[in-house]
Amino acid sequence: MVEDNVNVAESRAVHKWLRKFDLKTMGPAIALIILCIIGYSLNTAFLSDGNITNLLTRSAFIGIIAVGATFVITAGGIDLSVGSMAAVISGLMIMIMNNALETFGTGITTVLIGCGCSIILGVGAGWVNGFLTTKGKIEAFIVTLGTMGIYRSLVTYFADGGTLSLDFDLRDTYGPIYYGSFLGLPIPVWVFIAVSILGWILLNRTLFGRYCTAIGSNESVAKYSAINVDRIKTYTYIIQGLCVAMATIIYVPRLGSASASTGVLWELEAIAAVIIGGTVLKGGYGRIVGTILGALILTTIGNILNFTDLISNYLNGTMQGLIIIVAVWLQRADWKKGSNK
Amino acid sequence: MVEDNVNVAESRAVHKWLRKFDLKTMGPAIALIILCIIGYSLNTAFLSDGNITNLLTRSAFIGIIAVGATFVITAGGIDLSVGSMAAVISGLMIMIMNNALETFGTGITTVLIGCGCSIILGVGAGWVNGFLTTKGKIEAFIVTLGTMGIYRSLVTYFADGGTLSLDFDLRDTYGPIYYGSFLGLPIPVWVFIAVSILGWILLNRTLFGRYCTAIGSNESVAKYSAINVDRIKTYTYIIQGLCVAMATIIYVPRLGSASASTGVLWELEAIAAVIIGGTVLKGGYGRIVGTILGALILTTIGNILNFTDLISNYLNGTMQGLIIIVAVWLQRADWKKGSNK
Amino acid sequence: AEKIKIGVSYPTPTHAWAAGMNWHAEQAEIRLEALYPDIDLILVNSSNPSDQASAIEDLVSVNKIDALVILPIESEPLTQPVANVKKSGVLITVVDRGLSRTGIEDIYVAGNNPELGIISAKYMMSRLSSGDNIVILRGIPTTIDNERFDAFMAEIEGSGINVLDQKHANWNRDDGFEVMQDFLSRFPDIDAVWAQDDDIAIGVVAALKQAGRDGDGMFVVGGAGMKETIKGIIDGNTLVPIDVLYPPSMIATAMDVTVAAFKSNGPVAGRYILGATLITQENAASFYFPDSPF
Amino acid sequence: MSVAEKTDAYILAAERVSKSFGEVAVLFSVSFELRKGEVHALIGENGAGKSTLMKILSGLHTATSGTIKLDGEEIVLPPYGQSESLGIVLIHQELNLAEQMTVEENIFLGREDTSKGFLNRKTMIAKVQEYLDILGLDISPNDRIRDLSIAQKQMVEIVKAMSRDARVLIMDEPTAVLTEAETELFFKQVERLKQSGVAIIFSSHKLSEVKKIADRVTIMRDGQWIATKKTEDLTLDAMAQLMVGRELSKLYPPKNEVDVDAEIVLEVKNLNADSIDNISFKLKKGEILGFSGLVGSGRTAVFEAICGLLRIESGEVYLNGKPSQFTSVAQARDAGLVYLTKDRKENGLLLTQKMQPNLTLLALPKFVKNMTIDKRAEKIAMARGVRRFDIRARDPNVIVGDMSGGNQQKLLLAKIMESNPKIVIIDEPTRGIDVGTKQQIYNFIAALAADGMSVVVISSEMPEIIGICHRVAVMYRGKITGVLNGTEINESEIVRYAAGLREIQQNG
Ligand SMILES: Nc1ncnc2c1ncn2[C@@H]1O[C@H](COP(=O)(O)OP(=O)(O)OP(=O)(O)O)[C@@H](O)[C@H]1O
Ligand SMILES: Nc1ncnc2c1ncn2[C@@H]1O[C@H](COP(=O)(O)OP(=O)(O)OP(=O)(O)O)[C@@H](O)[C@H]1O
Ligand SMILES: [Mg+2]
Ligand SMILES: [Mg+2]
Repeated sequence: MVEDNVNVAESRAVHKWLRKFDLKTMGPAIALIILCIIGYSLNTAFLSDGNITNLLTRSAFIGIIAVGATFVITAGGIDLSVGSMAAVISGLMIMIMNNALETFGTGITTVLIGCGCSIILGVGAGWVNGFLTTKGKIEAFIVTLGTMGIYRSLVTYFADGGTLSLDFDLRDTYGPIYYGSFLGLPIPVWVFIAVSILGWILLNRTLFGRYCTAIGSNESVAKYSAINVDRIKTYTYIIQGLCVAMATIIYVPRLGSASASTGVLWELEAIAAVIIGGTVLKGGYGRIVGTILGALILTTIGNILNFTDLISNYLNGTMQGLIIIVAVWLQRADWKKGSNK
Repeated sequence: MVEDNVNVAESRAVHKWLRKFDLKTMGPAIALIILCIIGYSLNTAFLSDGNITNLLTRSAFIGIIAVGATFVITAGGIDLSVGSMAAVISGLMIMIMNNALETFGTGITTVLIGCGCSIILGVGAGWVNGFLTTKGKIEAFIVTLGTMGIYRSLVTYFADGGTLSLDFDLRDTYGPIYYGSFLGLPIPVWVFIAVSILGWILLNRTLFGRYCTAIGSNESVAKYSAINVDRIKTYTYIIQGLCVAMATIIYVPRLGSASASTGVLWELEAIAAVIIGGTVLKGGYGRIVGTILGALILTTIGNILNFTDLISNYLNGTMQGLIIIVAVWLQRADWKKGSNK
Repeated sequence: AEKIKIGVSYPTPTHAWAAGMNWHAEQAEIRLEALYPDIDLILVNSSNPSDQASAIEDLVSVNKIDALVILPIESEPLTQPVANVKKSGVLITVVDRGLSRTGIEDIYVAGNNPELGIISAKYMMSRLSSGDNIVILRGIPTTIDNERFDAFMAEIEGSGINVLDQKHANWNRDDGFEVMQDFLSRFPDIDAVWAQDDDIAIGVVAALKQAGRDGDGMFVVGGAGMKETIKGIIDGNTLVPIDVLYPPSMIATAMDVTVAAFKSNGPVAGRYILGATLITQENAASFYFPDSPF
Repeated sequence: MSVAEKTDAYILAAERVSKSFGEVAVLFSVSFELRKGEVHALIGENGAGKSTLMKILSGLHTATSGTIKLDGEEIVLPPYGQSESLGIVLIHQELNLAEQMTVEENIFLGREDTSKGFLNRKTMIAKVQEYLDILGLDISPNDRIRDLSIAQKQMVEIVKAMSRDARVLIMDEPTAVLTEAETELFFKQVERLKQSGVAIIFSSHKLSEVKKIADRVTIMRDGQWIATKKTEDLTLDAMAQLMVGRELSKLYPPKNEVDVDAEIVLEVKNLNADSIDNISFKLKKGEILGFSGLVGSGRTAVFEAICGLLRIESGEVYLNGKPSQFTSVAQARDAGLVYLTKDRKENGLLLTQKMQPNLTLLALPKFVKNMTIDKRAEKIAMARGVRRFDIRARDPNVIVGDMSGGNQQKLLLAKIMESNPKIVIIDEPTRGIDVGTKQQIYNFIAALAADGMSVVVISSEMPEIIGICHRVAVMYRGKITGVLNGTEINESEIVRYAAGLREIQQNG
């Protein structure tokens, strides 16, 4: 009798632990681990220091943008313009720095001016998306589809169809932002970490994050609960713009150029990262940690495909597509049976 | 006193008429008319027979696909894979016809085999999307983002990175499907008209259409009304696949080839057409007539931009983006003031 | 009198080479229209084959052109539309990518993709010996890329040079950077890189420098003739010591020839193939256009 | 066989049915029997398991153990409303309509009238019109559901259920949002259906209705069956006592008179907005002011306008003598004025979230410490809310959409009160709340007023208005037709004003 009770208690504890260790939230982490195992078994160099560093650094761009996208999507919106926005901000930033160069020289001032402008542009572009969605009452999908086309064509226009290149003299000053390291980790990774932590706090621990979730769950309840829905939604787009600006700031020093092909499809990658991470596309539930894992998963897939010649180059897209679908399926499918609502 | 009453009645009638003649539903038509006026004022050749025919024929592809997309979106889904699907179906269709050629000659049989296969492939691809969304419980956005990548890379693979091209001997048999006319209208336009009418009837006059609306409006209500939600949703993707197959059938004779760049961004164009037409992206309300107007609007924008060199070519995207946003804003903005609910 | 209208259709520039072409086309338009007041050149660019087909339809139905200069985005899909234009009595000049049926164009002006591969391979063989390792970064999967790649592979066949792997870098700097980073992680010993294109080469060089593997006689071969690359060659850059020309100015050449078809008395129809010249420090200066965006 | 012969036969029965959601058990071995042609009421406290039992009886839930018998034979009911084909129809407690669709489309959803695959829209519209006429509903079959008031929506649900050829009609609190007049019309239909042999299960917290219409009553408590009795054997008090498990004192607390010189905290002058016309009234400190009227008379609109949810066209609002035109709910909240919505599903609660974020949502700025949300304070508030409003959720991590209707309402009350308002406007305060808790809520409202807060109660339940309000304003078609005081507050007076039969000119 006593033993029985103990058993029951034990099994409950296990059960509880299993529930906590839920596939739905652990899904992305598990998917990433599986990918790493595959990568390592294909080529042990996969887990080499250099490759891990490359992988993290590359994830930084999409990751930072995806952190912003988590807010937009949690609040029930969507932003398709981020890739083009990154391109146009990169382009303008390069033009501005090349100009500033004449007055301010190749020093840090010029770089700071560039970064400042990038942030202003990001905030501005985000505000435009937010304003049109909230005050113009146009679906976010259409607004950002429109601005996506606009930004993309603007960068082509500024670059005259070609490439805008950062003056070579500036690259030495600005380069370390991408190529430099601190405590063994590249600067972009630090930026990614910082943005992630800030994003996590903002989403999970502040008024703003709570309001995003509320708006994404039910806009009208949010309104009746004294939330300024339009303002919060606009802020999510501004945060998205800020994140794009941050990503741009670490992107530009990499190759010092921007063209019409910069950031193509980043929007879909960012959204995919967010959703792979477990955030619900319809809004109301967001997970920053998941988003970060999602971004890592996407980069890792590309990296692994570069590490093997087992698969025809042409089929890269097929593998990527399959892995994305499977990764999300792992989380969404009904694992526990029985809840027959 | 009597006069007063008459006035009241009259003003009511006017009011009712005004309500019927609502900007929200007339929006797309008005936008199209404005565009036509702009086009004509830029160049009178815009309204020439030849140009109108070109315009209609071109709208047919996107239009037919968008009719399918109207169902998917009305039922609360989304399909990002249509462009890639069109590419892979074109490619396979060409391969199949080139093979059939050896056995069946250059006659109509080969073409029919090709068209048949196209339809089977379309239905199959649609079913895959539907199955993964409903049974796999994965967001439509992710499923179709995945299949988008998969189909796109498959066509690259089949074409070995190059272009698949239809045997030239077949083009004479198959060509008239695109280049031929009937009663003065090109065949693609007839197909477009037929698909539109069928689509309209299906959406507005049949059980199926009503179920799509119900599911998009509230899935759980639909479920509790004994509607087989999964099946209906799967059907919408199959219809989408069918529409893509139809579009492909008239697309292939136009250019006689398929490559990795076939149908790029068609998905966004189709979705834009649907939403410009007044269908609600979140589902529950669909308008086939609007979709058709939406497709015409998009094609007309491109056509007008080809007509003038007032605007730098690079800024085409800017104009398109602006016009799309304005067209939707015209419909969505609150024209009647007051309800700030 | 009615002007002679010549439509010029080419891809929307999304990368530097195309932008260079666009620049040369615009320069030629200004030059030719100033030279012949009765010539009207209409430049249109399109972003995909289907748009390009629409655009040339519009040139015929709306602008009523007398001649068409076209750089097809892809050969196959544009063959039929161009043939239709031809049927309406328009003079056709095809640039760069040939149509997939012969006899449609009156004039053909082109670079030479297989030759680009061959010249690159020959240079590789002149610098490397049997047992040396190279990696290849290819362009966007297209016929052009296939032609260059296949010719390159055929040429080095039997030379003993190992091709460690080849991946698509889509004529894009970012992809070039990332693919090269991964090649460097995978292969400890790489002697040379065929990047096929100057944009990719920029990414490759950045990756090499980042990994500190840009010494030891390692070299990168790009292609097309970007002005920065040529400047580097003039300055004696050892990492990218040469370039293989694929001149973006060919569109201007085609426009010149087409105008000449209306203006000169002699026959101008025919084929003009512009070779894939090897640009070295000696001849680099003559391929350097500092004003061009490319 | 005639109806009379078989009246004793059970058409639908549940035998020792239990149900748990995950680890949470909510029904314990409940048995229930329904006879042909009877109206069987199901009563019990909030969370007693009424809705759950009804869902099991209609196949929407499957029981964890126990059996269901239809016509005496054991059966596994098909899921998702497919048991309609067996003649079992359910009206949910939560409205279950597709908002963007029309009345006609909703009523026929899932069993459209078609010929050769095409919809017979004209026939369906005509049929719907017929039903609407029978129920005296002033809406068109082509109206979209989202444009209807919540009561109208409920009537649509009822039409929907009645239009199906049901043998068993199960209705979960169908009258919760209806006024007495509407309930009257509805009961006529119930009577008619009963005569034609339909068996009806219905639940309600309005015990007088139960008494009036039911043949038998089953009482549940905490997921357990307590008793099944003939209605004539039960008094209202007996019902309440069986439900709550203890004797209930008087439902309404004694009214403390408001101080005659009490300051005026809210004054509205000539307010005009969409669907309201020249509204003026005053609210004193410590006063409970009732707003009565028919559905759609504009009561809600008045207060949505005052709270910044509806644009004011003209007129003035004074809060403590200061002109206050709020353009956002936040401004109103900060000024101590809050509004509790009657539509908890659409405007009140985030159904996909847990209780705690819902509770603190309105007052969230109060919980911010060091720029972040103080989770401990939130937890304390949650415990306080649960205690104060007796919110009973067996699983504290339940998502709000899975809570029982009454407990959702309590949570909503707790949410509003978290912001420590000085003036509370409560729209339909006891919608779907059991008698025991009702009493608590009335006491609570009285206590608020006694503490110097002012309360506006908008209610369609006449006894409630009469029982707790110091003064009652009655509205008719967007206007206040009268304000009643003291002994004037009685049913016949209110009805007269509410029907627009009488109107007194107000003087400020
Ligand atoms: N899907 C579910 N998941 C978890 N718990 C649930 C679910 N549905 C109901 N419950 C719980 O079951 C209990 C009984 O709820 P039920 O809705 O049957 O009560 P009720 O008697 O209808 O109450 P009310 O009068 O308030 O409507 C409640 O504690 C509720 O939280
Ligand atoms: N969103 C809306 N769209 C159209 N009409 C509306 C809307 N909201 C309210 N109305 C109409 O405005 C009038 C006043 O409605 P209101 O909800 O204020 O009335 P009420 O007296 O509170 O009724 P209830 O008993 O339903 O709470 C009604 O005729 C109603 O139909
Ligand atoms: Mg209930
Ligand atoms: Mg109301």
